[in-house]
Amino acid sequence: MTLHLFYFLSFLAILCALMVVLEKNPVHSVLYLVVTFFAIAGHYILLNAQFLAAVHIIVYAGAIMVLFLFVIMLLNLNKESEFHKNNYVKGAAVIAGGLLLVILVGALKGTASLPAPEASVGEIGLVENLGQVLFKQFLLPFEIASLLFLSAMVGAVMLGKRDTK
Amino acid sequence: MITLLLILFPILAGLLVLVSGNALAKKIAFSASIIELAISAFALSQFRINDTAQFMCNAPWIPSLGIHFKVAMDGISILLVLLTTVLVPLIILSRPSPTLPEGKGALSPSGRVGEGSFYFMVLFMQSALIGVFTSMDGFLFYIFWELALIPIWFICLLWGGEDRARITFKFFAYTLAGSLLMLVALVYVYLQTPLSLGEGPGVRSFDIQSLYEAGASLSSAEQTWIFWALFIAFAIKMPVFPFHTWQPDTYTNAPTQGTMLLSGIMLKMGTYGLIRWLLPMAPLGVQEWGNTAMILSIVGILYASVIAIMQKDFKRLIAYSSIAHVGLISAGIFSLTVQGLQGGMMQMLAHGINVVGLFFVVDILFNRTNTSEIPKLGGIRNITPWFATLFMVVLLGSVALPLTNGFVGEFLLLNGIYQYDAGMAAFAGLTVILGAVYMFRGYQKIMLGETNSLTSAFTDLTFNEKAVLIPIVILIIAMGVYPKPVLDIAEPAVMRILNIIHP
Amino acid sequence: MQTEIIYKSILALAVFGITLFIAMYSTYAERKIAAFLQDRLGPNRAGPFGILQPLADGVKMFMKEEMIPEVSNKFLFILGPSIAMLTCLMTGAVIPWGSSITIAGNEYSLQVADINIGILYLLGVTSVGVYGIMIGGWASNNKFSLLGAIRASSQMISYEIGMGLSIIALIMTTGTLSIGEIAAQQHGGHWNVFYQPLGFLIFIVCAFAETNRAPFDLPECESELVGGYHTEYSSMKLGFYLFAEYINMFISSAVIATLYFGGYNMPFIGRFIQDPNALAIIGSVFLFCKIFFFIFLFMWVRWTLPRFRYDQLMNLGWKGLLPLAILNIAITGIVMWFTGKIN
Amino acid sequence: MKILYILTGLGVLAMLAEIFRFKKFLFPKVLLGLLLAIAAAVWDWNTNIHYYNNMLTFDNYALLFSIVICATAFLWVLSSQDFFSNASNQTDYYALSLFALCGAVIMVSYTNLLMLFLGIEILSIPIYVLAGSRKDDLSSNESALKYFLMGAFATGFLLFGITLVYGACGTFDLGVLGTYIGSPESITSWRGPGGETLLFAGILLILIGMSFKVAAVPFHFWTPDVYQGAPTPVTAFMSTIVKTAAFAAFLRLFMSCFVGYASLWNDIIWTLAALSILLGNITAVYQSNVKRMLAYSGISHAGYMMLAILTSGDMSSGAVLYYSAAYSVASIGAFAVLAIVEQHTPSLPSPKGKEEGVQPSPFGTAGGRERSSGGGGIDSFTGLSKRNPLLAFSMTISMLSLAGIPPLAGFFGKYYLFSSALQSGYVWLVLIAVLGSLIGVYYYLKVIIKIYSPPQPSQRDGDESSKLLSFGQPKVASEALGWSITILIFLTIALSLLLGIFPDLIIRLI
Amino acid sequence: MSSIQTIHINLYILLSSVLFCIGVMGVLFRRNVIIVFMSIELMLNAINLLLVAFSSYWNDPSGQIFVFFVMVVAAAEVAVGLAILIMIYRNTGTTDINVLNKLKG
Amino acid sequence: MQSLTNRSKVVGSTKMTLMESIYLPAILNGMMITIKHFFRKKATIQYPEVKREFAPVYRGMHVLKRDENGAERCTACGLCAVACPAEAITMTSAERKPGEEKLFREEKYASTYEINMLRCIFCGDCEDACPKESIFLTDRLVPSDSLRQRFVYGKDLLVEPMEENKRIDISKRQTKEVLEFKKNKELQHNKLIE
Repeated sequence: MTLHLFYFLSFLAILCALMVVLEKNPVHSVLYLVVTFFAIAGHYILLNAQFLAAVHIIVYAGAIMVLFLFVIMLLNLNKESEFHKNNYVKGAAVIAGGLLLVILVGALKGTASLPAPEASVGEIGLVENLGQVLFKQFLLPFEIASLLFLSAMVGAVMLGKRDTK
Repeated sequence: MITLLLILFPILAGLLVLVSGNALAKKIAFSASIIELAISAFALSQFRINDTAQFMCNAPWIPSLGIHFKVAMDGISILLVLLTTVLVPLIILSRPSPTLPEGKGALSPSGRVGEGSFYFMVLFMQSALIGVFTSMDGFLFYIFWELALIPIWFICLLWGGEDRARITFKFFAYTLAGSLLMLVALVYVYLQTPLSLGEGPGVRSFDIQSLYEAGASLSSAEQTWIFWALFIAFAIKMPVFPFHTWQPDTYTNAPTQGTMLLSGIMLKMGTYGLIRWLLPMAPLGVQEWGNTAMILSIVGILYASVIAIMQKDFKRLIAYSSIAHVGLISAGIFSLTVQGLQGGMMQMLAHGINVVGLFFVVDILFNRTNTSEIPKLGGIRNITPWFATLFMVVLLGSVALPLTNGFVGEFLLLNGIYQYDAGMAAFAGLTVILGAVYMFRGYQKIMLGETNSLTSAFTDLTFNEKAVLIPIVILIIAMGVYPKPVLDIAEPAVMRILNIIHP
Repeated sequence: MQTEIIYKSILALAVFGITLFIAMYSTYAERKIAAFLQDRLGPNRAGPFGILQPLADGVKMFMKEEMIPEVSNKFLFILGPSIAMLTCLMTGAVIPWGSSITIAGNEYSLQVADINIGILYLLGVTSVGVYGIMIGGWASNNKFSLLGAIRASSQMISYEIGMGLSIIALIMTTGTLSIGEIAAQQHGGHWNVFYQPLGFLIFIVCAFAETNRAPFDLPECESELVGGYHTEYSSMKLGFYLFAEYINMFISSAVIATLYFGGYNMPFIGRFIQDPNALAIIGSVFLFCKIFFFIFLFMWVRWTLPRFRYDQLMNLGWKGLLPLAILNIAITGIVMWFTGKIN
Repeated sequence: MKILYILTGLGVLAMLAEIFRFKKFLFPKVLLGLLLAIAAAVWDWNTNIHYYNNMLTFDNYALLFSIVICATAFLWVLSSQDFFSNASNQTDYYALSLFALCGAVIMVSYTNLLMLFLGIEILSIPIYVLAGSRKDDLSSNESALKYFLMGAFATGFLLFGITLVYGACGTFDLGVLGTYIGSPESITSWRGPGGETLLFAGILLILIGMSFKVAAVPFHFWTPDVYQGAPTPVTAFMSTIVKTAAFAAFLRLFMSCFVGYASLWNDIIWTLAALSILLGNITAVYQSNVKRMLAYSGISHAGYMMLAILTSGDMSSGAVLYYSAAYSVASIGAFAVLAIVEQHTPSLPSPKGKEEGVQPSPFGTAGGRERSSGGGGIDSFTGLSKRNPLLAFSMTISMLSLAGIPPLAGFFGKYYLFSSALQSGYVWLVLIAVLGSLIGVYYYLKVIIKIYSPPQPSQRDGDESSKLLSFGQPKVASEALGWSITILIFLTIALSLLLGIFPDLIIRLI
Repeated sequence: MSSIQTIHINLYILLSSVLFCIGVMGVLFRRNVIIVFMSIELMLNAINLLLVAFSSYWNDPSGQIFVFFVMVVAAAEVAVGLAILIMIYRNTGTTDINVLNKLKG
Repeated sequence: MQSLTNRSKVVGSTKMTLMESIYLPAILNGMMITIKHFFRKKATIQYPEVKREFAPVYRGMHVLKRDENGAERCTACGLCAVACPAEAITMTSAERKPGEEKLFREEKYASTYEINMLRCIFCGDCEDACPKESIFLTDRLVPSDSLRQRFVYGKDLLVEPMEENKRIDISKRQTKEVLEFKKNKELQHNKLIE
């Protein structure tokens, strides 16, 4: 059952990911990506990371992709305005990506021999657990992330607003 | 301490020149160089002939890398230091003061880079050169070596002729390439020096002695590398065929004072390097490949002489003759005999003095007639007795007539080469004949014959010019007549080096 | 296990049905309340007091001609309202409609799924809800629709932040993300609204904005955008959008009631009735009373306050509610620290 | 850690300045703050404290690099006063660059891969923005976008690598990772060959990601465009502070962690370094735009610094530290002069770029004078020695230092790197590097020669554009230079010399 | 019951690799900046998935914490990236990468 | 301008106080107002079943009266058309043929009489002008229609039916005062108002 679910979700994720890349219309790409995200969220739930799954949906599907969609609509990019790269570039891109894939898969095929994990002790994906770790062990990165956000915010506002002169 | 003073004094004086106005610059610079000369003379007077490195100043500079600020003088060093301190005042004096009308392309067209900068460069250069000749630390040597390049490059760039951008670049690139090779070789040898555990964790040493030892301990293959790296570096500087292509252009294009510095002193850096660094550091390499180097040098002699004969431009002619002379020195040094090395030392000094004289002659010619092409000139002897005489003496020195300084050197060199290989000596000996050919032909065309429109207005030497040429002539003759002190001073040092090579 | 699944299916269906029913009658209520607030009577022809009006509306919706604009993207055009409907129906799953009922010794919870991150689930689903509007508005290929969609998305993103932050303060006091537990904790009159008045205020304002209700109904404001994102929609697809809005309103009311007003807890009722089943049912009824009140509030506000201007909307969201929510968190933290709840 | 507090506080202060209107005093305050940060770092000397569960460790390595970064930032701020004060949102610029500095400090002091990742991002994001800070200038926009895309792309690789390493070892902590990786038997015995594969792939991907960040060939292609398009002060920031931080991070990771598998990545870094040195230098020769040339030279400098990673010995951290300090000082000097020259060069519509010229560039106070792509051509340096000897001298020193001419600082940087590489037996690589630096001399000298050559007389009576060049070129007089620039110029010259003459001041510290 | 006990970690690794490579291809393949951005998001998600899988495998929450930070960074990056995009769109009226070819040399 | 009612409030851009800028009191205030209306009596009238009372002076659709014998009163004098400010009335006159005395009261009658109801403004001037007490405005409504031409009402719609029980009551418009007023030919129409 779990395995079937895994295969289904994987298939969905890969298919939609491919469609993201191949689809001409940006809006469709966004929607495919959202579906991919849902598939990945499904994987999270399979992996017992429910909290992460929810956060994933909220952040990615709920905020980031909406932002994408928002920008696409704001800029009115629904026209398939993309004139095509010449075939050399495309071919090169496909070959490069494909090579990377082949290399990665080839390299990581060896991981099939990894031993099975020890039986899990507790539910690490639970909020309480994650919170403990986040606010004890990873307190500094958490605080530092605020710096990141601050600068991103300042930057985005600076770039986004029109000069008033 | 005197060594340190010798090194530091010119640069401090140079700074003073830099801040003083254009009018005062030459005066200050000249007096500084005279003082410097006096200091070196004092050093000479204190010099003990049989001692090893004297006037040592040794201070840790970069302890973590075992680099010391170690300067000292032995016989070889002090001679070259003297050469420097003697020539620099002459060179400074030889520069026309700014009130003189500017020669075409001879002065920087920019008014802002003034005379002060020029003299600063010269003094800076002097300082670096003395540093090169006295440093007893491989790294320090390299630093001074490079340091000497910068002022001369700027002199060529700022006060050079029409095509200076390209030519100075070529010059710089060549010498830098050589010196980088040298650096690699030095570092390589340095890494072979034993770790001295005394000063912190594992510090090696750049000290000349340890470099000698480390170099000698290397395998013959490694030494071959070291040998070639160093040889190419020095060969470029001298220059030895086939690394010479930068030289004629640069000599022609640089302002005369720059050419004097280049040929009179800077060239000696290369030959000095051969003696001081190459021979002791890679003895096996020298034994294996010295032959090749020698052949190169002799090929260079012939090649340069032949080319010199075909030159129309007198300045270019002297440039090629310089290659020929240096080739001879190099060949003599690689003969690894006492005579060869001694002759090399002697010839270094002689060539330095002569070539400065010759270039000054060219400068005089050029300033008066605006050309240095031999066919255009002629008949100058008829109107300028002083000039003709002094020119003749310098020329004689250059073609190594007996009783001039050139003779002593060339004789010793040829002697050394002969001991090494008679056939080579035969070829090397051609230099004397060929030298006489091109020199005298040049003199004949320029000075003798009919006075033409260009030369008719040729005035005789001014006081300043005499003040430059007369000391040169005196030196030429003095050293030719009585070379013993020079040879005496050099001998112990030369012997020491030879001892390292043939233990 | 088997019975559990069957029971849960039944419960889910029931919730589904009730939700639809309430949404249906919300349309009726909206019109009635609007009428009453405006000294009118409202629909009263279909059935007694117009009680059958929603049915008539439904029939009308189904009967109307279906129109899909020629140049629009047909799949997305249909997908839009479907997503809107789907997401709003999904939210009902985590709300505890009452405590548990015991039948034949088995305890049956009146909550479809008590997942431990219920609040996040709610936030996630509502955040996905915006796709319905955006896709619909975009696929209509109509500038009014597009404007409405853009407004909707920016508005929803903006207010989601305030909402999330206000909930965080609540989570701090309750210490759990499970809605069932939050409801249970408010037993005995300890309603969260007393502890989180500011949070409640922020939450309710954000809830208004999230459901696109007046005064935040910019995405569809009829006077400027001719209906906004659903300008091009007709028949049942329009019905879906409208329905979705009412369902959202219902769920929002339910969430407000549950999070801040004790959910199914009725204070003091325990003194009079002991039977747990009866208590559960009364609790549920009480919960629905609260929900109805909030639905009423939604409508009441709609007919009281004028619509915001777009910049006012953004100002309120970013410069008003967001700092307030953060302030609220800070205050909550400080108070909790002083009262020794955290150390 | 104090240094981080100070920098963060400074950044926030800069933002507050907008609200409380003390913008005017921000410049000295920031300078003072940076000095304070340096002082704080010195204060922490030799304490070697691990902060927050070993997220950051301020050992001497971190402190020294922090000091270098802050000092560079100090010079940078001095050099870009114009950039700040002419901008309408100068407080944002200050805040962003200070936050970027925080990122840089985190990058040099991390001991957890998570902090590395965060540090990189905190450094990068403000730079993306700053690169695009000339909003109306298309080339600035392009630069921002390209930098952003490449940055994000590289982050992807880096993260994937980190993930795989995590998969192999189950931790992000550098110390733990180091002990795992350091004992190969532990991996093969209880994780099997699969774990090793993961680790290999992870290390390689991290390597790729970091190579992107330090702009090593073949992951360099974004650099020239980004450097050229960004406003010159930002380019200066990118090529100095960012590069220093990236290399410090790179070195820390590979030296302390992955050194156990050095055989795996040594050859790759060897190749990368050789390629970077050669390609960077050769391509730089063909550039006619000084900024672009500096970008390519930056690539080659990255190649040199990779030598240190290759050797990973005791010397290498000192070498990188010294090299980055020397390189930063010289670069800041060069970019400061470049910025001034750019400003005073009227942007010429090149014959090819007529259509570009049509687009008005309303940015800048003096009607499009700050076209980043307009100035910066090597010809704008012609005759600088006549116009402003001080600038000319400063540029000369910087160029010579970059070229590695003794006794300037750049020479010793190269020297340390080469000798440490030689020590580890990479003779061929050193030869390549030497060859590279020889090529490098060519283009650096090209600039100097331009500076000291008079304006071409043939151009004087040429067409309109050359007239602009020769006559329209306003005199860059030393009186026109602000006090901060003057101080900066003297500082860079002094530092270049001081570091060159007394390299032990820095080297011995580490 | 986590799926990691029934599904071998290898499968997750492969899945993530495939997704990651699709993202890489998208970055290289497409010219529309928005889609390039999305491809980068895809890469990050592949990474996240793998991190969670490993976190489950090692029974160690820090992997999941890392995912949070990746999300944080992704959000920040998107904000900045889209701001840049809008800025460019204002100036050029397009989001095609190849319009941006001012800087070539 | 002088305010007449003193109800208007002067609005300025003065800074709001804190209390005002919170808005909550104002909102609550507004909601109180609306909720008050919630409980008010509703004003709705269930139209077809219940009709709103007309005012006594309501002026609706016109009627052309017949006399007690059922003969049309109108003599096509045209005064109404002249009085009509909207020029909505047209008519053509005809001579009464013998044997038509039952149909028309006088020798001359209107063979057509048309009022354009779209133009008519229901001012009642025609009624005032009529010397024969023929045309009256009633409280009937003009029904809506979808065609313009159908709004031109002819005699078929205007003249009241013959049957006694279908006669249209106009007594409200013929009070004593009105009759009195009409008798006095010299009186100007607006005298009463004055």
